[in-house]
Amino acid sequence: MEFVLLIFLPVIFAVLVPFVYKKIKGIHTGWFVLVVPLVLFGYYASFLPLVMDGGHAISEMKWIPSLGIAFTSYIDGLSLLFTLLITGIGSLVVLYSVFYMDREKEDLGSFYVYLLMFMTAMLGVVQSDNTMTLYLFWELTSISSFLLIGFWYTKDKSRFGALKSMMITVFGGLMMLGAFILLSIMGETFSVRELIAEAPELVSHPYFTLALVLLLLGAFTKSAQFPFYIWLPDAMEAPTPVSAYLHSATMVKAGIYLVARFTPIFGSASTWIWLVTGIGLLTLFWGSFFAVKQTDLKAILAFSTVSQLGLIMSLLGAGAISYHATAAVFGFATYAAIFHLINHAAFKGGLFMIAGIIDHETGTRDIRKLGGLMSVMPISFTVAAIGSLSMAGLPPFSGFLSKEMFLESMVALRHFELFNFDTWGILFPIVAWIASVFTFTYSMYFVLKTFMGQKKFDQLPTQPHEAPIGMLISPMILATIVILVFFIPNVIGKWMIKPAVMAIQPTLYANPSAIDIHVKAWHGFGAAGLWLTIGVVAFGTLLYLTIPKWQPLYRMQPDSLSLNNGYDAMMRGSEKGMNRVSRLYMTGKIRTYLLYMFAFMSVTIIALLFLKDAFVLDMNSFAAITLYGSLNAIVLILSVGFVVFAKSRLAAIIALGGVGYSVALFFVIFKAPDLALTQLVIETVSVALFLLAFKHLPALSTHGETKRNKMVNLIVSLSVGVMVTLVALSSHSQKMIPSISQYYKDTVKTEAAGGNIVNVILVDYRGFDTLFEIAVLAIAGIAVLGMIRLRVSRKEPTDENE
Amino acid sequence: MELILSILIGILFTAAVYLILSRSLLKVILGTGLLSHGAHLLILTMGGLGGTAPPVLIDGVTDFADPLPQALILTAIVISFGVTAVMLVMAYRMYAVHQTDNMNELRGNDEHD
Amino acid sequence: MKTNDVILQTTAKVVFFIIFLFSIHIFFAGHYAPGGGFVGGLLTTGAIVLLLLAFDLRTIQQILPFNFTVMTAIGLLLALGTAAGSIFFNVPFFTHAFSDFDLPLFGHTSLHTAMLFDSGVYLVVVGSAITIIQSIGGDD
Amino acid sequence: MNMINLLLFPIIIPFFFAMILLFFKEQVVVQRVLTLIGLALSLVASFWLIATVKTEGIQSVTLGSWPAPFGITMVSDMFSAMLVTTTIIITFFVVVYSFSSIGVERERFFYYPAILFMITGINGAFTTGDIFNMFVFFEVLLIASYLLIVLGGEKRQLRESIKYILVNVISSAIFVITVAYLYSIVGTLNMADISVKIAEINQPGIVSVIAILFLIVFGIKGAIFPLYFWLPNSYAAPPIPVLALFGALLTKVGVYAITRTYTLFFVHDIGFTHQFLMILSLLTIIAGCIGALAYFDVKQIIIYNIIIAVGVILFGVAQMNTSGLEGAVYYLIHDMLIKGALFVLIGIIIYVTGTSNLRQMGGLIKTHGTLGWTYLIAAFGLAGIPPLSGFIGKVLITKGAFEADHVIGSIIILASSLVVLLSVIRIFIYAFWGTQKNDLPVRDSRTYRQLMFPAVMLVLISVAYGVGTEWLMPYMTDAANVLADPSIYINAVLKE
Repeated sequence: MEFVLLIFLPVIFAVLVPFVYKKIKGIHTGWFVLVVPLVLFGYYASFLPLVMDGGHAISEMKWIPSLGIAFTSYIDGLSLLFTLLITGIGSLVVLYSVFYMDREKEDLGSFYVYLLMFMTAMLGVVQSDNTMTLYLFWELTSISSFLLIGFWYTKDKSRFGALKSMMITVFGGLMMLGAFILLSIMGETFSVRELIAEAPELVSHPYFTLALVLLLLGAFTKSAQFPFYIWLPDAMEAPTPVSAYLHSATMVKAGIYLVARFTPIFGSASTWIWLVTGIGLLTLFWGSFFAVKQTDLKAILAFSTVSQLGLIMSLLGAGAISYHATAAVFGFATYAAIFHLINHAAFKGGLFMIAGIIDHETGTRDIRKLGGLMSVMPISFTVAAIGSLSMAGLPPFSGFLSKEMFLESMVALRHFELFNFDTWGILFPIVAWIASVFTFTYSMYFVLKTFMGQKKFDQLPTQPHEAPIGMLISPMILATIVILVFFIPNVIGKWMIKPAVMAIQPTLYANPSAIDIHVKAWHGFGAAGLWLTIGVVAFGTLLYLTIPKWQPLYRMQPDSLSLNNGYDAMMRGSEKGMNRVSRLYMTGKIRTYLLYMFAFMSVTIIALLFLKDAFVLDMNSFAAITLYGSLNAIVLILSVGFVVFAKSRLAAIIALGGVGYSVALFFVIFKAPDLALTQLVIETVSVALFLLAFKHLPALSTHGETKRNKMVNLIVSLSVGVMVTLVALSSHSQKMIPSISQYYKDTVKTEAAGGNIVNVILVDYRGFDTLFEIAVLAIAGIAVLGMIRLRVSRKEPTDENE
Repeated sequence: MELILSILIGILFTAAVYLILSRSLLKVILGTGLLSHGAHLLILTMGGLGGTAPPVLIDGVTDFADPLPQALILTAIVISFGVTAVMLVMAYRMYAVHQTDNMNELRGNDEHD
Repeated sequence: MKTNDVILQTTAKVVFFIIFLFSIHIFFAGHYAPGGGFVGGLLTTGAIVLLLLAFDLRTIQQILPFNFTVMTAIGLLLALGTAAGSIFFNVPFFTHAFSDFDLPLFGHTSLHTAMLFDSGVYLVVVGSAITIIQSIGGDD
Repeated sequence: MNMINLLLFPIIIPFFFAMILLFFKEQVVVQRVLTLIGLALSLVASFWLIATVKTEGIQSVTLGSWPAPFGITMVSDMFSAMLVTTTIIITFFVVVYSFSSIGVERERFFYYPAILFMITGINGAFTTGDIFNMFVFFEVLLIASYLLIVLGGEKRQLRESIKYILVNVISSAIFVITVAYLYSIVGTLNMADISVKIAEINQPGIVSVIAILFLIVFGIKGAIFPLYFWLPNSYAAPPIPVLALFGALLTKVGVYAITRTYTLFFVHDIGFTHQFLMILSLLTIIAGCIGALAYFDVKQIIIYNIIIAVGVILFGVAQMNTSGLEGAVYYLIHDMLIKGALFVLIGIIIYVTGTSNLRQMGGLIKTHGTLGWTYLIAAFGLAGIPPLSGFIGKVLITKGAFEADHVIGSIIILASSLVVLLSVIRIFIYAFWGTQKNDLPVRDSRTYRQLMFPAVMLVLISVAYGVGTEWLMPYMTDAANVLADPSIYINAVLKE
């Protein structure tokens, strides 16, 4: 079977959802939807044995073969791992949502359509081998995330959060598209596999670094890295199942995926290592630090997600060092990254679900109002505790293992000597450790403040009680996984992590089993990780206990300096600011616009005329000056003067007629009798028209033009006049090729059976012009008729289609 | 002769643009009239002014003025006549509705900014 | 535009016919000498304008009971039809045909499809120019 | 069957039907039926034309059987044939939209003939191979557009029409003098012949200056920086169907003319002329972006998006390499389709809410779901989200720019997509999300459905255009090849 089609299974299923939702009222729509991720999970799991041996599977569906764009599903260790996460967590989330989303009150039809759309998008992102379709799915995740965050679209915050997340992630997506385009130029292919194969040649390409930076912009925005993370907390306006699914377990990991996937291409560059590791660590620190500031349960989790994503990111960066240093400890980092990614998906998904349950059962997520819930919600508490402790990095939970590996990797960075790491390398373990302390603190803060301490049930909107069992199933499963993994880390390692690591660093290992890493909970007293963990717990506990003392310090950061404020200012700027900018030049006056036009034209053309050495004056080619010509020129100038300076309407119109007659005279002088005749008659009719049309107009007035106005007008009009004259002289002086007119003179009698060349040109040689020129006249006729006769009246300012 | 005509055309354009930039609707329209005169003369000039006879076949005459620009001008004249008529009536209707011929008072307001 | 000047009206009628005949002459001369459909049409228009000045609109509509919009359309059709005739012979659009005939009364005459085209031009010019003038003149 | 006049049919059929309609001024039903028949026939002809061009190469006919540079040559290469076809498709649906929106008064006063005349002019401008003839067709489409913009004689219409006509009269005058300048130097008007002769004299400085003049002339119509200022207010004045036609078609004629002249005539001093074009196109994008964000009026938002698109297309042209040109062709047709669709859609939004002010809208998704989702698809299409229609064009343009080492330009193009997205998604968020601000005016649901039909069709066509890229690709390649290599065009025209 072409399993690439399975990517589309959810979205095809989504087409049925509104129908099911409308027709089958008795059963929660979620039950139907649940089938999709479950089936997919089962199917994709069957690939496990294949990738475990380092194999891969490809299935392709062509889209635009002539450009090399196709839907290609490429399943190797890395994409399979993500695929299983997407479908696995997806199943649990849908199950959870069945109990979370009210069948009566919520628009489940739309909800599940968006969710299924997202599932397709996410599967597409991680399986696509073709960068263009990868981009397609990438944007689709942004769009479905937009729709899901804005699910409660009547709430201002939902709309705001939806837009914010879309703006930031789409921006990243576009930059990533730029990177893909650059890569396609460099490697002449859209296929990631082929690009990886060409990786050694790509490095020396001048666009290499640009592509690298653009790609990372895509990854960092999606994975909420500093400073782009600001969309993630606002994304918490989405229904909680969405937060658990998109904004912690899957979509935000797309950036991680991207970095992992492109490591074979960019990993060897120092820029890559520095950026990925550095930004990752900064994000880790920043997120964990600000998590303690939050008071909303979901906001704490959002910041924690930001910080954990930073952690994984920094590990991937550190893992890339193994291209330069063979020490096993560097290979360790990549392993740890994947390991932590799995663990994070499990514990954070669970925690989000618990936050949703608390919200559901107590009516609030404000941690200041919560407390002492343990007694009424024991199961929730257990799950929350497991998740939090795992997040804090304590045994016997999976987080402990990967966290310790993380600390080890950071410590190992000290030993790396390239790219200035010998100078700055010491910073990495320090930042990592401090961030871990805060991680411990916010983990405690989350679970203890909510479940322990004083009962404040009177402050809660609803009387709390334990959630229905259906809602608890999913978090309980996740909690079980968290514990299970701690005891069988190497099974997970063999089945999932090693194949993924192999995919990230294909050149370093012959097959997944060649990766020589064995995870142990206990490394002996000599291990740096152990002591660091002990330190984390000690300081973390201290910090947690003193939270009331130092939490107010956060208020010292002025709001105006926050990144959120920066975003808000940008959006405000894009509305009000742009409006103000636009008003600067959009005066609404036609004169202004014409001034821009004329000034631009005349200045540009005159300047270019001299810049391009195009101004030539060759008097030899000119015809002799004649008396009648000169006299008529004077008459014409005088008439023009009358038109410009006339004080009365009538005089101006007649002067214009005078100009026309004098032009007709020129036609006589320069041997154009047809023109002269036509001009004379037309001028007469025109003057009559002018008089008819303007009989009602008031007397000529300057309408209070100032001297300055007039001066500007004069300068601009003079420069237009000068431009016309100069170009005319130059063009006439550079007649380089004789006109085609000779042909008409030769053939008018013989071929066209005529004598008046001008007329024959008009009706024969260029009769087509004439045909449409009379069309212009005809349209002018009906236009005048229409303008005069038709007066649709409607009251302003009502608008269209009345 | 081309020199004089070129300068003349320049003057026509200057006057035309000056009028078009003014505030009075009538002057603006007069300006467009001058503009088309200038353009037509320019076409004629660009064809060369040296011909000694009209481009009509008469035995014995060989040095015609260039007929092609003349044909183009004829087309252009008729077109500008049509356009001018439309513009005149439009101006006239506009005055009837807005009761002003001051271009400055005809600002397009950017509604709902 | 209501005038009752009998002398003016009589003169106008006479001059109208003179100009009208002249315009017809100019129209036919077009192919060999200065003139043609445009100038012919415009002169005819001028003649009609003269009538308009002497009489009022309604009277003119009685004298010349044409729908000038329709006249414009007919002119366009004539011009297009002449040009499009060549489509049926599968030669390039606008390919004219001409031939000399010996006709009774007219004697040796050269008939050229370009003349047909030019009469289309004539009709359009008259039709649309009068439409314009009538519209403006008829509006109060 | 070999029809040498085939390429004229998309011009002549609308022209013919426009004349016929003049006989039925008062019979609205006859007018509607005949207009649709005329457009349908033109569409058939234009599809036939595309097929012919595909199999037999560029079609050209020199009218009146005169040999090539002396008569007027009409030329249909793939580029122009596709533009002609797109024009007719859009017009067809906009006409259908007009049935339920424009009102009987306008229909009785030459509304349909004006549209058909305008299509005649547009298709003529796309097809002509003669620079002066292009001027004539410009005038045909312009004068028809004067009629359309002012028809109805409302206060705002009159105020803006007079400015519109003024700007265009000026640009026409400059057009004529520019043609005269060029004629003086190369002594010919046939476009292929001009190309040959400019090559012969190796494009001296004066020709490059004239190139910039052409850019200015067409730039006024195509609304490039700094010549676009007149456009936003003028376009907002007429009723929606007219705005849709203007927005989708008129500026594109200017863009076409720039593309044609800058790929056929002025190709010997690219470092100067095309660099100039590129800078202006980038400034156009920026100016358009500012405007698209600055206003809360749905019409203004989409109108400013016209300007952005013009910049993007011309940026592609300025690259003068295969990717850039192919992208420009692709994007140009996409933009015509999607703009037609978007204008019609916002027309429906305005119809439903009775206002074009975003701040007074809200919560429409509840009552008008189909409209909302159709709009959203169109909006994403405009922003170039794959697999919708704007995507491939933008990718190819960016690729072309990177290939030509214009890094900053490429990034601006990519970033402009974000602004486009923001501007159109704002309409979605304000109009469709949120809560209803005030009661909707009472509307006839039958009319609503009739309005939706053409909108949905146009969006579907644009979606098909994006998804079906592969089928279109050979045509796009043909079109771009002719643009990239002037000799193909020249040989086709001056073959004897």
